[in-house]
Amino acid sequence: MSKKVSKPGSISRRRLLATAGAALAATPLGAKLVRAQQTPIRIGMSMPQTGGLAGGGKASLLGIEIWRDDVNAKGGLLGGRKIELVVYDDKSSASETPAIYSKLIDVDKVDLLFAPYATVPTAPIMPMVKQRGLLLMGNFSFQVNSKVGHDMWFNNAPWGPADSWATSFLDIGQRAGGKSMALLAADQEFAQNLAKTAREVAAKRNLPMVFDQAYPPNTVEFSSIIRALKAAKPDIVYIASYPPDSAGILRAVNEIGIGDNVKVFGGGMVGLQFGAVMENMGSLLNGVVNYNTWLPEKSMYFEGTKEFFDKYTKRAVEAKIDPLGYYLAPFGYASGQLIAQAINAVGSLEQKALAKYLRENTHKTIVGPIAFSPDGERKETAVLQAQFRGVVDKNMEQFRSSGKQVILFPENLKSGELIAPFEAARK
Amino acid sequence: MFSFDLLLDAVVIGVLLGCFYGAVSLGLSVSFGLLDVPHVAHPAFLVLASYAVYFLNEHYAVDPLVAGLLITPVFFLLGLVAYRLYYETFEKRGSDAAVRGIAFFFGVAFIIEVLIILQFGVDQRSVTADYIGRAWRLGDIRIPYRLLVAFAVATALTVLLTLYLSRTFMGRAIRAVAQDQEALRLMGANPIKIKQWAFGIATAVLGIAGALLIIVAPVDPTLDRAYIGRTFCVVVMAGLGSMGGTLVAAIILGVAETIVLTMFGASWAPAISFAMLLGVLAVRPQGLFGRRS
Amino acid sequence: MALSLAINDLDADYGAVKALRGASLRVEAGETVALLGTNGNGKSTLMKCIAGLVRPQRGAISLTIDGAAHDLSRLSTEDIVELGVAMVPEGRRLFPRLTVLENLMLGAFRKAARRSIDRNLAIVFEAFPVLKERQAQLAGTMSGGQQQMLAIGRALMSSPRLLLVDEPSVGLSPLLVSQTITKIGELNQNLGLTVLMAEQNFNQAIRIASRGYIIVHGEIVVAAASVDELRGNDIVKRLYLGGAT
Amino acid sequence: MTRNSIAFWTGSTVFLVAVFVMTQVVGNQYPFFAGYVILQFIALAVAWSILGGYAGYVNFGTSAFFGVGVYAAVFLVKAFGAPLPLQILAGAAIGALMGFALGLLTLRMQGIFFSIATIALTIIIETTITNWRYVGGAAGIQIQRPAVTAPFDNYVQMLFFVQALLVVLAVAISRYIQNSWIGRGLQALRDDELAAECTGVPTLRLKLLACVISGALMCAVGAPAAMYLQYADPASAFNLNYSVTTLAMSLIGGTAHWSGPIIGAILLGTTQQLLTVTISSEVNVLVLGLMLVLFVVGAPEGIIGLIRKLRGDRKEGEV
Repeated sequence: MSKKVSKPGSISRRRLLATAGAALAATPLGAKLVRAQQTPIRIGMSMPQTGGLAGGGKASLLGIEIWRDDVNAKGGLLGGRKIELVVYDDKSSASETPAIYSKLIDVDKVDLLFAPYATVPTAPIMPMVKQRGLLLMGNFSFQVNSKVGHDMWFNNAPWGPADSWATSFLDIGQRAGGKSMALLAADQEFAQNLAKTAREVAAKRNLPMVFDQAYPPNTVEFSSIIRALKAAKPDIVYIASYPPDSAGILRAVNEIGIGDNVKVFGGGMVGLQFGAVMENMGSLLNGVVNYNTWLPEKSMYFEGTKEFFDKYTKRAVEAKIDPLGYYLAPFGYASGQLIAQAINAVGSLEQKALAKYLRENTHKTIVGPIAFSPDGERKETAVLQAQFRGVVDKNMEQFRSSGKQVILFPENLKSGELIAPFEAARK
Repeated sequence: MFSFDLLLDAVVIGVLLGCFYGAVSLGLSVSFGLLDVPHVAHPAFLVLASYAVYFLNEHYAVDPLVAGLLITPVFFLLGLVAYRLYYETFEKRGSDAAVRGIAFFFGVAFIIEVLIILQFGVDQRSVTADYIGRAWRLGDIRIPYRLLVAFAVATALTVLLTLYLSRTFMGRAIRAVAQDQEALRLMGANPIKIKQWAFGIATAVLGIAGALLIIVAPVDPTLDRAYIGRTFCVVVMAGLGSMGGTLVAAIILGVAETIVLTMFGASWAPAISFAMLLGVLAVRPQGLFGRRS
Repeated sequence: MALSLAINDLDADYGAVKALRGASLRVEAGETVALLGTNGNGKSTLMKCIAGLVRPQRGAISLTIDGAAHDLSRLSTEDIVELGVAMVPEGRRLFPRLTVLENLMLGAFRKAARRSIDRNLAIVFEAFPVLKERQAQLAGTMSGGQQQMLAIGRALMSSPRLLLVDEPSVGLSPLLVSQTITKIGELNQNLGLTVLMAEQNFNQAIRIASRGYIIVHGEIVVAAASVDELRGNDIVKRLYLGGAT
Repeated sequence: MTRNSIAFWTGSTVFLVAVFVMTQVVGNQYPFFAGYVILQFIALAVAWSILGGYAGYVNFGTSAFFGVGVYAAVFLVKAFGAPLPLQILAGAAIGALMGFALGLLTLRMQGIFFSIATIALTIIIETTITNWRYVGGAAGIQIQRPAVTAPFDNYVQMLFFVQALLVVLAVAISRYIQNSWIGRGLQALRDDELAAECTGVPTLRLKLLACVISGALMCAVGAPAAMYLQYADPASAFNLNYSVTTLAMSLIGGTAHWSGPIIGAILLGTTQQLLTVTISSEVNVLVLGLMLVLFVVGAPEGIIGLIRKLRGDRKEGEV
């Protein structure tokens, strides 16, 4: 676990050195200043380590830590400055982050900020970083910048434009002959955001919405909801759910059945990306078309990807976190890569310059090339839609081989074709 | 869109779900209903039992229900210890036991939560068994076997507990202890020991209820918070300490929730149970099938 | 069956109030002894001391059974019950939400009593036929007189050797008081029970008592060897027979 | 004015002046962020104790009142762009109404039944807000702060000062209640409600009054949180942690005196802030659990009780 390293009285000196070091590092003289070289580059963040988002937060953090260790093993950045992470637990809550980020900025005086995993803890710090003019490397939050409009925000998640998610799923559904749609979404922020865009896209395409419901958090039993959904006889079923519910919904679908007219099922089910959940669900997953961010298909390997997962797999077991870590961890690593490339190119830690560089270039990462649009989201969506195939029960290792989740979208990463209808794909 | 089929389906599922709620509330019906212990850590013990069942299922491939039975002796002992601690620190000292007791059990719940996280991590866990993931076809209705298991276990537990409480010396003493401790003394029974035993029974029941919890749906370490409201709602609606009443109240809750979920709009469902609870409390503080004093 | 209860020089406090001061009393096997006194004079405290519900500050309560002496002032209520002492408490103290039968069964909680449930139940039902008819009724829904029957029946279920009855007349109509006292007398006669009865109704109590004590302000002021001696006592005349006010 | 009162008001004034000077002098923002949270919990704990401590009615609905305060502010900002003082006043008014309703609804409930009723109320209100799309529903809502007004040059500094004012207000009310007939009435009600009623204490009216005052204060304390976070979502605003933490603070400090909740809130609030930035993991929750258990077991009357005991012992020793 990362620890805060701050000695009393050393704060102002460190800051002084950091700025001086940054300015001098580019010059030959600066390179010789041993003390400046030894000052680490401090990156501050909060990360959910307890509460509902803890599972994701821990995996995400491990990705970032692996990046830190890689960089430090190679001698650091800016001519020998090591990376140091300052991490606090925000308990998955929005009310903790303002104080934590103020501590990071004003007391720890970190050089750079990363955002916590997910939307809720991130939302309250957006106005703050904008006001202070600080660069913030986002971590899988959804549309937190749309109202704030901060031009130094960069989201590492492959979301892209807000509606691209629903668009790609509905594309697949309509191509398979879908003419009506059902929407079931958790009554929580992320799922509701997805549901909203899905409704808009469906309306634009005149796709009739035959079922549209939100279900509350902590719903125990989904049988009756699935029965009602089934009765509406939709062709496309779009589900935006959270981990505990995703499992419940799939169980209920398996038990109650969903009807032969359903062409595709899934879309926005959070949880089916996590090893433990996938292992538990086993064969129930077959046929589901769901979003993902990274999968072990041939098209997904870039420079350093394999090496990253080798390290991750080893360390995840010790840390008791997701042994697969496809969903978040490589993107945590990519956040680091993005910032490292910017620092190397700019040659300092000057935030405006870093932001400018990040905005104007395409960056190579272990999750593929990344380019940002002006709002700090990806220029193009890289959210995968993939179909589960041939999954058996109680086997974590199967998910490491390709072909278990066939990528249907986007075109350039595609690794197979949709099997429809849903009931046929389940066999 | 109204359809009779859907309504029937909702009622059937609701009854079964209610039985599940009943099973996880029975222990509380003893500990809070009969013994007046404000046991807000009840759901935390429940989740702990689920994790114990998960452990046995995952590592030794024990059927979850069998695992539930296997852990009951351990949970019985745990209950004995927990009550002793509660008695020595609160009941013995007299006044204000309820207020501080609540705080105490909240603290215990937090500690259990953290211990589970430290041991098992934050991921959700589930178990495997033949009856999980399949359904029984009954005409047009399909009923998940999981819920049938819940139904069977809940019914069995209710009957067993009711028999135990009315047909055995210990059981009758447990019911009497809530009514008049000193009189019970005059029968030659030590009320403290009776209560301790009863708390042990209540906790032992949680072993099996914990198995049901993880059979019906996957669990995570903080799931207990979602069940504080539900279990207390059931027990209070039932009228304190009535096992049959607990099952009936739980079924009413289950049916109401399911009907709202399918027919009206799922997002209002959580308010249903609590609106019912508030109504019951405001009109009849002693519960629907309540004990009268 | 040899049994005797000897109380010597007992002091007991209720908080700041001295409830008993040097009280001494004896009960021998097969007797019915009345402990007489008006409200608040310490009758109940004395009874509770014997049952172990109140701990005396000083003095001894010695119960001798078949030659073995037990100091009740050091035993817990459970152990005292286990020795064969049963008490019918003031105000009956039934379990109102249990049925009649369940109340009776709780009376047989004591280990020695569990063996002879059937016999005891037969005795109770014979003595109080109304309880047999109303076995399944909740105790709390019965009338006062019936409740008093049940309270006595419950005590009998524990196969007692010594029966303590505390104020059986409280809250009952005169007719019911008379019936209840008669019943207690019958129990003594038919079953050979040793009875210590605390009562404020002098005339009713002495109908069945063989002798009695009078307690005033926590002190035993009269210890009479017979009922006649009690009747002739000055204090009794002053307190009970209209000579006082 | 008694000597005690003079001391109290002098202390309060010194406190407020110190807070104000701090906002003018200290440039580092973190003390204000962390301090705001601690002040918020002090005010909550003091407000909670009026009902929970003096009257002995354990309210688990702190988060309901807090959350309603937050959403009252959110609604006013979104609908009318209302300024901060109006948000707080409106919060207080709604909180008073809510407290009144809670009091009426739970008139006949005692002990843990009252507590259960407050949990139920919390969930009903949270569900309602979750279904209210105008204030963002389940998805939450981001709010923009207006420009800060002089003499403050930073909004959080102003919020810090405002929260300090609320603390003084809450403590003054709590202290007044303790020393007046209301406090004595509540005390009687707590010790034995039936006996109190028999001796002519207007128990129902007192209970309603305590509900109203406590509710109004808790809502008022919640209102500025909307501007502090610049974001609101039902799951965070109605978080059970507010209820448990407030209860824990009051019990740890001791409820017999108005200063108990303050001591408890400072102790626990500071510990939590420190833990957040030091250990930073599950241990944080563990510490709350352990502190709760240890204090209710080891020091049932809280820190106030411990202090009194120490003093009492010393006095006895002197005699």
